[in-house]
Amino acid sequence: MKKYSIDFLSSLYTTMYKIRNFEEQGIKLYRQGHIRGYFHPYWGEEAIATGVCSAMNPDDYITSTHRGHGHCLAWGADLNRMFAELLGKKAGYCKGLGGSMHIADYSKGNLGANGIVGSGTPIAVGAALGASIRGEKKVVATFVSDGGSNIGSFLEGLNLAAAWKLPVIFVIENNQYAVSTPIEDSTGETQLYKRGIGFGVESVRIDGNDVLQVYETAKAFVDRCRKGEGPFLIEAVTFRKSGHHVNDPGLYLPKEKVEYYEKHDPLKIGAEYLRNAGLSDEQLAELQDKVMKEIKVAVDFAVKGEEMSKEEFLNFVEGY
Amino acid sequence: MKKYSIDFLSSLYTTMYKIRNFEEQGIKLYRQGHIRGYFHPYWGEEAIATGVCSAMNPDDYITSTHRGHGHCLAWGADLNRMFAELLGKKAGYCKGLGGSMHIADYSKGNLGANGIVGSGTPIAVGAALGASIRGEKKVVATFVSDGGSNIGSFLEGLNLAAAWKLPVIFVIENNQYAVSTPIEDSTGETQLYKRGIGFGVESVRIDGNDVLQVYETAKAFVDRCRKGEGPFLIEAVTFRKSGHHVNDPGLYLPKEKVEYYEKHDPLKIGAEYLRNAGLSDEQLAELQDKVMKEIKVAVDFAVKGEEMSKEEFLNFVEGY
Amino acid sequence: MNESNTAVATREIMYREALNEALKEEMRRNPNVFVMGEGIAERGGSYKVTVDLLEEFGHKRVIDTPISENGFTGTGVGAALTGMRPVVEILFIDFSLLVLDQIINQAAKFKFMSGGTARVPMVLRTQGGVGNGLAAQHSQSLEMLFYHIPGLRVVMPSDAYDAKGLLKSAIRCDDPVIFLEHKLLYMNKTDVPEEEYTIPLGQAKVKKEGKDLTIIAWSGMVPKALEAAHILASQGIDAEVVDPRTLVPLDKETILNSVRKTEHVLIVQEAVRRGGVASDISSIIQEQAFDYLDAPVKILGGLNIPCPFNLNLEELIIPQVDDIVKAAKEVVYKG
Amino acid sequence: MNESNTAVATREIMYREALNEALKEEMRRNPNVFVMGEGIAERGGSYKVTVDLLEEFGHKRVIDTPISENGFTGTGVGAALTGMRPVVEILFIDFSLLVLDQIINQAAKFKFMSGGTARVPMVLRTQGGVGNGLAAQHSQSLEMLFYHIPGLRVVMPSDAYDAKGLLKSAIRCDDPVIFLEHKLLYMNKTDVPEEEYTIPLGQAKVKKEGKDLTIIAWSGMVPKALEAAHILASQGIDAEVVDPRTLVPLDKETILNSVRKTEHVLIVQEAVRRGGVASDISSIIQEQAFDYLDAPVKILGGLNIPCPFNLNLEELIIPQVDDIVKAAKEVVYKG
Ligand SMILES: Cc1ncc(C[n+]2csc(CCOP(=O)(O)OP(=O)(O)O)c2C)c(N)n1
Ligand SMILES: Cc1ncc(C[n+]2csc(CCOP(=O)(O)OP(=O)(O)O)c2C)c(N)n1
Ligand SMILES: [Mg+2]
Ligand SMILES: [Mg+2]
Repeated sequence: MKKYSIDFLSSLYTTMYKIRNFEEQGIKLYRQGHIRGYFHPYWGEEAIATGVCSAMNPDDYITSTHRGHGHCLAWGADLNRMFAELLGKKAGYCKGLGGSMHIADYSKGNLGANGIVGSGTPIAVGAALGASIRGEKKVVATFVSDGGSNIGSFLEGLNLAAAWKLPVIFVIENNQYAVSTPIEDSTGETQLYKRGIGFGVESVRIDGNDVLQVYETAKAFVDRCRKGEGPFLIEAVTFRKSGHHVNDPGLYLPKEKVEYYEKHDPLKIGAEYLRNAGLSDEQLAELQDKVMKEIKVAVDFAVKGEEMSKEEFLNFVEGY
Repeated sequence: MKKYSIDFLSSLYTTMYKIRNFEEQGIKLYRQGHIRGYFHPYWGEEAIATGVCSAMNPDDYITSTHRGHGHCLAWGADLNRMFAELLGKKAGYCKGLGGSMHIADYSKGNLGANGIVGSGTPIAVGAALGASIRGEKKVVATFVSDGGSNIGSFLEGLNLAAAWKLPVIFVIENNQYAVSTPIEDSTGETQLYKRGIGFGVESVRIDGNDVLQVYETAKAFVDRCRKGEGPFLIEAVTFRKSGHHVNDPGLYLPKEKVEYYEKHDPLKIGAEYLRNAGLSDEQLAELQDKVMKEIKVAVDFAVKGEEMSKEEFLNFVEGY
Repeated sequence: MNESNTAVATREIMYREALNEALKEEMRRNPNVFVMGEGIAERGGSYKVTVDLLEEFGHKRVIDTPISENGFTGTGVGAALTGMRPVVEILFIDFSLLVLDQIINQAAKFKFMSGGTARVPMVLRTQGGVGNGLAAQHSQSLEMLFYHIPGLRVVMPSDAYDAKGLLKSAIRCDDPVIFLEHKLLYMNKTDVPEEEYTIPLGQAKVKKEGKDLTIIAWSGMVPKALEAAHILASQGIDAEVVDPRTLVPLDKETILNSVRKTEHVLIVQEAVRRGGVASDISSIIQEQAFDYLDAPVKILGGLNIPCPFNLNLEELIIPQVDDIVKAAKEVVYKG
Repeated sequence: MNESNTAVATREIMYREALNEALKEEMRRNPNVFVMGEGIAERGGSYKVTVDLLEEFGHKRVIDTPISENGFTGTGVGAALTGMRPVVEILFIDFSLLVLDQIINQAAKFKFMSGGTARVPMVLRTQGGVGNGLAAQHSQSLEMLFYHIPGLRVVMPSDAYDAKGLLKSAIRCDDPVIFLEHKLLYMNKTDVPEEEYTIPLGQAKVKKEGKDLTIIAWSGMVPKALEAAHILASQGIDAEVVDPRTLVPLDKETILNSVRKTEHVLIVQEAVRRGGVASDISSIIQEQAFDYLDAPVKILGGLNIPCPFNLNLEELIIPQVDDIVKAAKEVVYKG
């Protein structure tokens, strides 16, 4: 593995740590009644969004999933506006009209989380197609879940990108479960990267909890996409740190797996890289502290924020 | 290759010859104005339906495509009722309400042609699932086109059968074109059997114009399906003898391919098997003659047949 | 047992429990009935409608599916075509937009296209409606998309009693039935007989009698309409509340009889106002009872917009009890 | 140029040629406009609407797609979200049942769900209607499925002039537009200006003035309604024919003005009667012009059944000229 600067490794860790604690605070806010609706935490999977997004350019595109907070944050979303959206406030990314499953920032190329499993994939292919028509060398990463890899939208999108040789990176976040259904029950081939091969797409399976492995794989594919060699597929194997949804304790998750991934945690792995590169424990704590402060400010901002008034809302929807 | 009896080889040839001439007569009837709507001839692809269906039991199931006449005939459909349906007559399989794209014989396990590309596949999976719930050892063959192998219905169905280990044989009739679009333009992997492998399905690619090769492949898979080892996928490579539809001259088909398949015609290959097994030219002519007579009778039957009257029709649809 | 028989032993159970009972009874009655959907086996379904089925009927008949709505719905169609009686669950009606080819082009058409030789005795269960901040992709009311399609039956029960009796009939129906539940009704309780019963498809029910105006409502709007009728009564307006229960076939007679009696009609619909089922019912009343109408048929529907995530705004977009009261008064005072 | 300007040079061209001109002009005008669909490049499309585009605009902007309707429609949505103006063609409206998740859950919702930051300036072109023995899966009229969905515009031109002007406006619209053609109209000719023109979305057109009754019809029913009006005139009934042209937004004013004048309304719809757009228009007229109505609003719609293959039966299931004449007389004589 290449040697990376402490700065770079710190930035990766910071992003992961931010996602982890965003989710923890979000769950607290949920339990306090500040957040309603669906809330699918990304914790345990932080290395994937972080590794992939840090390999891309700011004017590239991503599409995300129903478990989308991590992708947004890794893409650089503002904590204040993220929390505000989750709380349905006007200062949120979607003015409180979208919520957790629809956070997006179109102005920055984040084409959004999606409440329909798999439906982000064709949208990503379209972003790539548009860029290619305009002659721009943009790359698009589309995140999809293991469960989502069984649905037609994803599969058709994969084939379309392959047929048209578009600069799309398909990132399957294989956390091995779809709610309570283990992957073995939902497909005849649990090595999901193989379905990429079936469509002629160069595909690999990697450890999705190792942020550098994700980064390096993504970086190589992003560079090759930019040269017109896409699409590519990455199956990143990972595991949820808890149930499917904030209200699901995940009791069906096998104990051995939970324990294994407790140790094989993306943050632990990320911290180890930092330590190996020479970062001291105090420096790490400092870095963590900074994130926690930002989060505290953002939670405060969101809780105090205004909601859209009925008048503003009715004004907004005029013309439908 | 195993040695087969003249009787068996004759029956394969007879089926193929029947399909070929059914289509030729059908096209004539179309040009004469007796048939309207869509008419997608199966000629050039006769060996596939013939080889697969002859490897199955009469109480098994098939689902077909928009190019469905061949599958129906290979499954044993009655010529009179086939022509009658194409002509919209009351004696047709669907009383003239379905037409070419919807011919079916539910009483015999032929679950029908389908006007929506790919949509027959999940239906086939359902027939297999039902049989498995009932504890019956039935096998289901689902025919799909190369173009159809790009659509979600087919791909989801393939994965479902694989996940549930159902006795389904997926038969991709790869005639290398979807109307005028060559297969290279519609996928990143033109070896279509590979997408079966991506879902963990044992898959092979064979010469779809060689009826014995089709038969032997299908027979082995059918037997293994019956033992619970399914599903399987067969990519049978073939070519249309003409345009997509009776009104399409198919001028876009490359001359070399047309010429190659002119020689590599399923009927020529079938006749060669018969000759090698010792059938004389007169015997072959006799066999052909018999089919032609049946077809003549059937055309006559259909042309003279009655249509459903308005009163009968309004009666039939009461309660919608 | 039939509906008019009132001297039967009952107990209060939840809508979801009633549905669960219906499934169990029909699965016991006919070995060809089976259920499939996402997380319906061990987990018992997102709304707990399928709890305990796995234990009694096993994995062969209680099937967890991959996330392949189009594929597994088509699987249901194929099973039904070949003699089974599948009950397919789609988690949210919003996801049914993925399966309309199998429902509309396939299931709804086979009987007709085959000249009557094929039948598709399948039930598609799903749930819709606004509630709990689920936002634009999990809050739609899309009954119109099925109502408009020849060959489908559409059932929308509003309480536990109807839910059980209608689901049993739906499973016994030889044609495809779209069975639409409402996410806010699952925990509502009603008296439900101990004894087995069914409710025929196509019979509306007058949920409250009245003489001044007819309020037509279904699914999640029925409890609200009843509450509004209660308030109206205290203000001297005697409203009749008619619940069609089955949208296809629609019990026009019960509706028209009520209209002929009250001469005033309010139709309350959770789905967006534009092009909803209410419009069709209005057009029927208007064509068939024009001379009885004392005032135009009024439709109170959802706003023509998607559902917002924010809970306070969510409330705004569909009819609430107060809106119904207000609309009812407008109809009565106009007439 | 606007519609009232009549002193312009015109020539007679076919509906499909008018569409082709609209595509060419808009593609020349804006490099972000592109077209995609099955067999639309070399082959020029099944109804020849896209002929010659490939030569002028090349493969980058004239894209043949695999048979993956859901996938390539979603591709259109993604391209639109990121600044392009795709015109996506679905061969038959029946196949649009495969793409409703992308249209209804995605395209129609993004602007709203994003709090107004996202736009989806995409046109979905497809064709529907009964004709030529294409049977149950290729003959549906499904405009209601789009009409009911907030966030979509729905356009259904009935002649070449409207087709061209409206398609150009659809392509320039910043929201998703469902552009529904009719398989029997492609070869019909009308006068179309030489000069460029557009027709704003949301403006109905009185296709024939009259004072005795208002016939509302769109798409394939307009030529039939006009023929019926001609026959009615010879029998002393002066019918006005109003073509909404755009169903969403609907030009209620033009419709209501006509109704207030004639006091008699017949709505003719090719789609099945149950739950069609006609019902919604009827409900609107009834709510907003009740006091003007001399007779109930009558709807003449398709039968509530799928389309049969047999040509003689096919004719039975949708309104024909004679049916319109008969229905119009019923309305007039009742009032
Ligand atoms: C098309 C569709 N089907 C079902 C759902 C409901 N649903 C939301 S998340 C989920 C499970 C997802 O599992 P997986 O795809 O593996 O993603 P993960 O939650 O593990 O990240 C389901 C069934 C949905 N949102 N969309
Ligand atoms: C879902 C769907 N999309 C498009 C069509 C229109 N269509 C009918 S056949 C056909 C081409 C089919 O090509 P292929 O799938 O390779 O089958 P082949 O005709 O070669 O047998 C198309 C596009 C359809 N019937 N269904
Ligand atoms: Mg998962
Ligand atoms: Mg083909």
